Amino acid sequence: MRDQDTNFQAESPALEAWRMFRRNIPALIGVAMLSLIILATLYGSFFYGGDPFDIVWAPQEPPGMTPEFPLGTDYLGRDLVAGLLTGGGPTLAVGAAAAAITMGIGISMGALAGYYGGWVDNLLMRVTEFFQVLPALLFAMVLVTLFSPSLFTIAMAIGLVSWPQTARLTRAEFLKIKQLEYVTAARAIGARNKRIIWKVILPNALPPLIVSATLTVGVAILFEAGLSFLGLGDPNVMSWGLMIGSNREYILDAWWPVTFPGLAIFFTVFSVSLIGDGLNDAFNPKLRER
Amino acid sequence: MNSLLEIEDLRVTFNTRYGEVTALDSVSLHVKEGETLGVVGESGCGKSITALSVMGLIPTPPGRIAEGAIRLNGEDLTQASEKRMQALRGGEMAMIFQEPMTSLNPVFTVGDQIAEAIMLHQKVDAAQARRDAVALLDRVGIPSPDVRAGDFPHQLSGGMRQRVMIAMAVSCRPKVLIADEPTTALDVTVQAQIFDLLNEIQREFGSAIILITHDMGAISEMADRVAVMYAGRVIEEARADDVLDYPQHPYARGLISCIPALGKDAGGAGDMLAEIPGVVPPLHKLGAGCAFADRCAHQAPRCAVDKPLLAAHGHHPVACHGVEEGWL
Amino acid sequence: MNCMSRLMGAAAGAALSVAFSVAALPVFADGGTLVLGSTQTPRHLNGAVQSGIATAVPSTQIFASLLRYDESWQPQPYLAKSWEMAEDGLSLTLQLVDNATFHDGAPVTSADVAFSIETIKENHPFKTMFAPVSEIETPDPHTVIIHLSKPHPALLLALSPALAPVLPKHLFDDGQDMKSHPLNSLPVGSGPFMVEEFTAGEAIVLKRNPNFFLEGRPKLDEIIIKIVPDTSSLLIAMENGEADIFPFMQGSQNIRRLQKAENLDVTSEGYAAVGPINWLAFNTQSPKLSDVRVRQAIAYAVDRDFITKALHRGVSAQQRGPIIESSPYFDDSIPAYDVDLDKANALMAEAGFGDGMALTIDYIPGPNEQQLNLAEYMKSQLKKIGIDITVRAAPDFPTWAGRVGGHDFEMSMDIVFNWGDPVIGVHRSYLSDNIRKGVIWSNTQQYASDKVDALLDAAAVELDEDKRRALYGEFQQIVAGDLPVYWINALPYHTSYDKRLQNAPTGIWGTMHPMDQVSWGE
Amino acid sequence: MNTSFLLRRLGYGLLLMLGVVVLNFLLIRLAPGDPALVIAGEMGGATQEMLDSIREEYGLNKPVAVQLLLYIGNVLQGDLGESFFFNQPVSSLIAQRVLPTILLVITAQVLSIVIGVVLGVLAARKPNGVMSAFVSVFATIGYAVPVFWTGIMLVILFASIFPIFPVEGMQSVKLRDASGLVKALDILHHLVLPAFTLAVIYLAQYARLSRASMLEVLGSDYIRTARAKGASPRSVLFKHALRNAALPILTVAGLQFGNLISGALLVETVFNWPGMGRLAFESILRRDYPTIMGVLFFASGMVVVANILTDMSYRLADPRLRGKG
Repeated sequence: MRDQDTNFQAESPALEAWRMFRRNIPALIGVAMLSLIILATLYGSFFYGGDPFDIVWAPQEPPGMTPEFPLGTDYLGRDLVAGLLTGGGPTLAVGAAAAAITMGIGISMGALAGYYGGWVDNLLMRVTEFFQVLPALLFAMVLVTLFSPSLFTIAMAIGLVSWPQTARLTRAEFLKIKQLEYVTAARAIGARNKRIIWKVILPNALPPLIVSATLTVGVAILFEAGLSFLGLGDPNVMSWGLMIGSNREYILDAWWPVTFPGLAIFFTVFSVSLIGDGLNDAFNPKLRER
Repeated sequence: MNSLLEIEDLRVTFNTRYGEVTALDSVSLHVKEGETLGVVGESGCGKSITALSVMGLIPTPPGRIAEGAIRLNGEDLTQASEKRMQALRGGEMAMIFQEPMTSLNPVFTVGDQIAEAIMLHQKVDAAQARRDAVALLDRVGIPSPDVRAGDFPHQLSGGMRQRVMIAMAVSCRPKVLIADEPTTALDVTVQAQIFDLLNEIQREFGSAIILITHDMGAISEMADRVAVMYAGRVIEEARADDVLDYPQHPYARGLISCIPALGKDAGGAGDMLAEIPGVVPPLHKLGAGCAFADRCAHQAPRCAVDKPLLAAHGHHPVACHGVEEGWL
Repeated sequence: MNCMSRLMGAAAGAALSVAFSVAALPVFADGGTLVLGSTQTPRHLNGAVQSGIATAVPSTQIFASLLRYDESWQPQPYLAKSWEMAEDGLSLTLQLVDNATFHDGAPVTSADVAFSIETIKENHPFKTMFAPVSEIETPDPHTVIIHLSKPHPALLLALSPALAPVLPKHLFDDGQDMKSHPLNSLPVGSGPFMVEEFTAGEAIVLKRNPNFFLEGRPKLDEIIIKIVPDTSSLLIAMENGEADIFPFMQGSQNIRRLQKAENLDVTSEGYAAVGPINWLAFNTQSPKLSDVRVRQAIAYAVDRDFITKALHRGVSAQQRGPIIESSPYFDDSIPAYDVDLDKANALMAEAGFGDGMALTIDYIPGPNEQQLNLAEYMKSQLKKIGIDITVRAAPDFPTWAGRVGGHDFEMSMDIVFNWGDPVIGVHRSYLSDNIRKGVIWSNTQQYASDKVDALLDAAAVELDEDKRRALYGEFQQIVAGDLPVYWINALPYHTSYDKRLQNAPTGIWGTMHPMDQVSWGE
Repeated sequence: MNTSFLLRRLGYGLLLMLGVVVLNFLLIRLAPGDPALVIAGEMGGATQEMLDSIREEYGLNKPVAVQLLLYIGNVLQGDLGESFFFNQPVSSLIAQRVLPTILLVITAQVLSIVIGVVLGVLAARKPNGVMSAFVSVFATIGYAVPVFWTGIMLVILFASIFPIFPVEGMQSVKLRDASGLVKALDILHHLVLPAFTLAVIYLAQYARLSRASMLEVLGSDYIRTARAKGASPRSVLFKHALRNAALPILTVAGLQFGNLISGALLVETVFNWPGMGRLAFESILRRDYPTIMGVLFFASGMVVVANILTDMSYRLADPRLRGKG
């Protein structure tokens, strides 16, 4: 049980968490995998040149047949390796941006609701529940259709439909923390509400929010893939979802153009959730001991 | 009269990330029919582990009984099958837990929970078990028991819940009743009522009671004999009056001096710590010497290297070099 | 896939479900059910007020029409047992059969025919079909005289089942808007099959019309049109015998895949009248494309041969002009624009775009192999003549139609059907008076040429076949020079059907024709 | 269960639905382009008279506030408008699609909860055992696989390579006249792949959740009490522990319902399941706004109902909540 004092020394729990995290082998595997994926998507195209939209070879060349195109080509004869390397960037960017939007809206709503309580809480929670009632993917599809698909609208749409859970989590944390002594103490020395919310309570509510943010990135990537699969992706930007969506029609003849981006998405989300689990364990050592 | 329950040289170990640690070492205790044995000590001294060992409820793994025997009516429980233990638990021996708030299942009515205990050990139908449960609730002093039987635990006060626990524990007239800090979570007035109830039950059923507590006041009120435990060992054992009046071990002396004057608040852990400096050492850090040595005001060089054994010196058995050698 | 695994699969399947083994039972001879798989969803079933193949397939089973066509483009009696065009070409007199009734028992009369043609003239998007019709005379219940304001050689083809269904006046003529008439979803006609059930977007169940006026027809008890939007699933359904016929199939992979299936036949017959052309449309009013040299440069850069052979795997045929190459009106002496990058670059430089230019290209979402893939190909290929292409995706058909119909585009891939006679399906794309903003498949290129207007107007009323062909020949030469669109290929429409099927629908209208002679063989 | 709670909950649900109606309306207003043009385009032409008549018919020529009130009034009467595409009212389109979706979603929900909880309980029995490790890994994998991808792989495997399962929707058209039992078997046969695909992700989550929940419950005092009174391990696990561990599972199951409908949208598309999800997807491709909004409305309604049912069953399962407001 951490006692009240440690909350004032922010490094101590963070260091403790880091120590726990460092010992968590699956989480470290996750970090390694994700770093590899990010590095590959950031720098891969420097070593492996070529526009992923270029038609470079016969369509649907199976993997392993031609040395220049180790993973084969898609239905147009575009290089899958180039597509995977370039397509990761937008996919990860949409995932991260959507997660950032989700966290931004969710934390703001949850913090205000949890801190002020009363009618503010009531109102914001009704809004939250309202958004939870709308089936997320359907709502996102409608939004993307209305505002035409681009990386920006897709990230916005995903963020707009995903924030309620974050809001609830933030609110719960705020409700818990605002009763603690050091918050009262801060209030007693005359800190303003704004300061108490952002500088006193939020830093202490961060651990579960960080875990949630990590997992949200994974969900957002899956979300983007789902939208692309339905043909609602941005067609001018190569992304893993677009690769799956545009090759899906030919799946019976060529499994590889769908399978490789599918695996790429899987490994990304898998590594992200390993990290999320690791963080969760690190922040809640009690749970881990069980 | 022979002992009903006999614990002999019990050693219990736990696998932890620090390796295997010994939670109980060379613990020997016995209790006779109709007798109340008090087991006292600070948190972590091994009282509860002892009780759970008797009930066969040590979480295995990581825990295990490494050595020794626990004999109930001569039957060694450490060798008994799980099936046999199930039959004994709640039947021949029963246990009352510390936290009445959390020890009852929140999703079943108290009547059902008592009736379940009855049906597990007696060949009666549900209706009969239900009637018996109501009778038991009445017996433990719950008003309008037939209505209360339909209540869920959250609808009862703490004292009521502990009465329910007691009713459940005594439902099958156990020969051995283990009460693990049965009153810690309760108000002082309620505490007294619960002790009265336990005494009545003992008189009526002739059960042996093992009362586990850190509250010397409770010991003085209830116990016939007392075993003082520290860091997994019994360090002093005797008739209650003897221990209370002439504590030998420095730790026991510390404990006794915590007993509040009559009419004052019953001693809590906080008071005790004020009297005995330091805390119980973690089990994995126990050295070769006396576990109490670091906190002992009378520590001698030998205490750090040589573990004292429980042996009769003077009044009654005690494990202390100082007492043994007479310089204390 | 090897035989063994397929066998094992089949065995496991049979063991798994009673239902499966029942489904696998073969059906023989007269009667029986035909399951037609379609990837297209009809809005409703009334072809009188809705164009397109999705509606035409069920509509031609439900409604009879005045004439039907054989494999060699010759009109045959249907509801009309005889017909006669006046010498001056200004009236057509038709005699109706006596025994035709609607599914509700009411007789088919000349009043129904007149009502239907007026309805179509009023509501059908193909305005040219009956535009010259000035009056319809019904001297007796079985005689119809169609009066024309000018000669209209395309009239006979326009009386095909796919274009001119005969509606029951007594049910439809109740003052409601025909386009949204509730009966459109569960119509009553006089055709070989009656609607039993229409689940929007799911299935259309058609039952045999026992009182069909043609003796001994139809052969089948039931046609079920099953809508399966996902082509892969439909292919699997065909291979597994869950569906029996799959018309309008166009993906090269799909065609090649079903060609390999032992239980299926695959044919490209049955689409002569449709005349589906896949083309690259230019917005001739956009500043960059108003110069014909730029359009010609693009034409010289695009390699039809590569497209049909490599991208379409040889299943589609090249298309050089506005009239489908299989039509008797096609003129094969028009310029072909064989690929010539030097010439293309020279033309670009001549037009003042030697340093390159940027263009956008749109495409119809859906038939990717014909549309998106070619747009992507353009992006890759036109880079070679300094054109930087941005592919503009439309998330859905209406968005695309809104852009192209609203003239908000530079280039677009497009698919336009000839619909039998050039008057119906060709004129609309080139006549300057058909530049109608907001209407898709009008002259969205905004191409205007007095010469072409005059030629087409003349061809529309020319009754002499040879002269008509000559007029169309000249028209083709001019537009092939002006290039308001660059024609690429004919859609590789194929029909796949169960080998046991007799008289499979392979006429000029394919499945958009009454399937009253189709039956299951022994 | 007190009725005032139920009434309040229902009233609140209705309020939420009203919100959905307003949102729907606003979204249609936000749609770029003139709805009348879209409708006219679908009908095959856009003359001025036609546009006018469409505006008249769909009330597009009235002030926005009036349109909103009209729309709300219509929805209250069960009229969700006319589909832009099909020549049918949206309500009848949805009516044709509701049952398949409910069948799919409920089957997947039941499958995932039952299998998930069994896996989770087995794993919780030995927190460090093989089963436990399997559940953890499986849960992470199940969470990370895109559901449509699983679906596609299953189609390739079990419909194409080994043609064991059909892909043509919910039932075999050739069996539409078959008797009840054959028909039921046929539907079951069609249901296997989609239900399993949809269940996989949630199954993994339930397994993980019930493992955690069971571990927490198994460490609680009342479980010790149950053992102390001699209850058998089975009774401890399934009677005493599961009843308590079920509470968080129930909460998540309720919250999960909206996600399940989202998942159903993808699964229905992959397997041609004739449900609301596919209707929504295809309507989006056709810009058939009234139908899209109708489905959004109806799906939200299903989530609201599911939430109310969850709340009610939660109160039944947890006596501590009974009688509270």
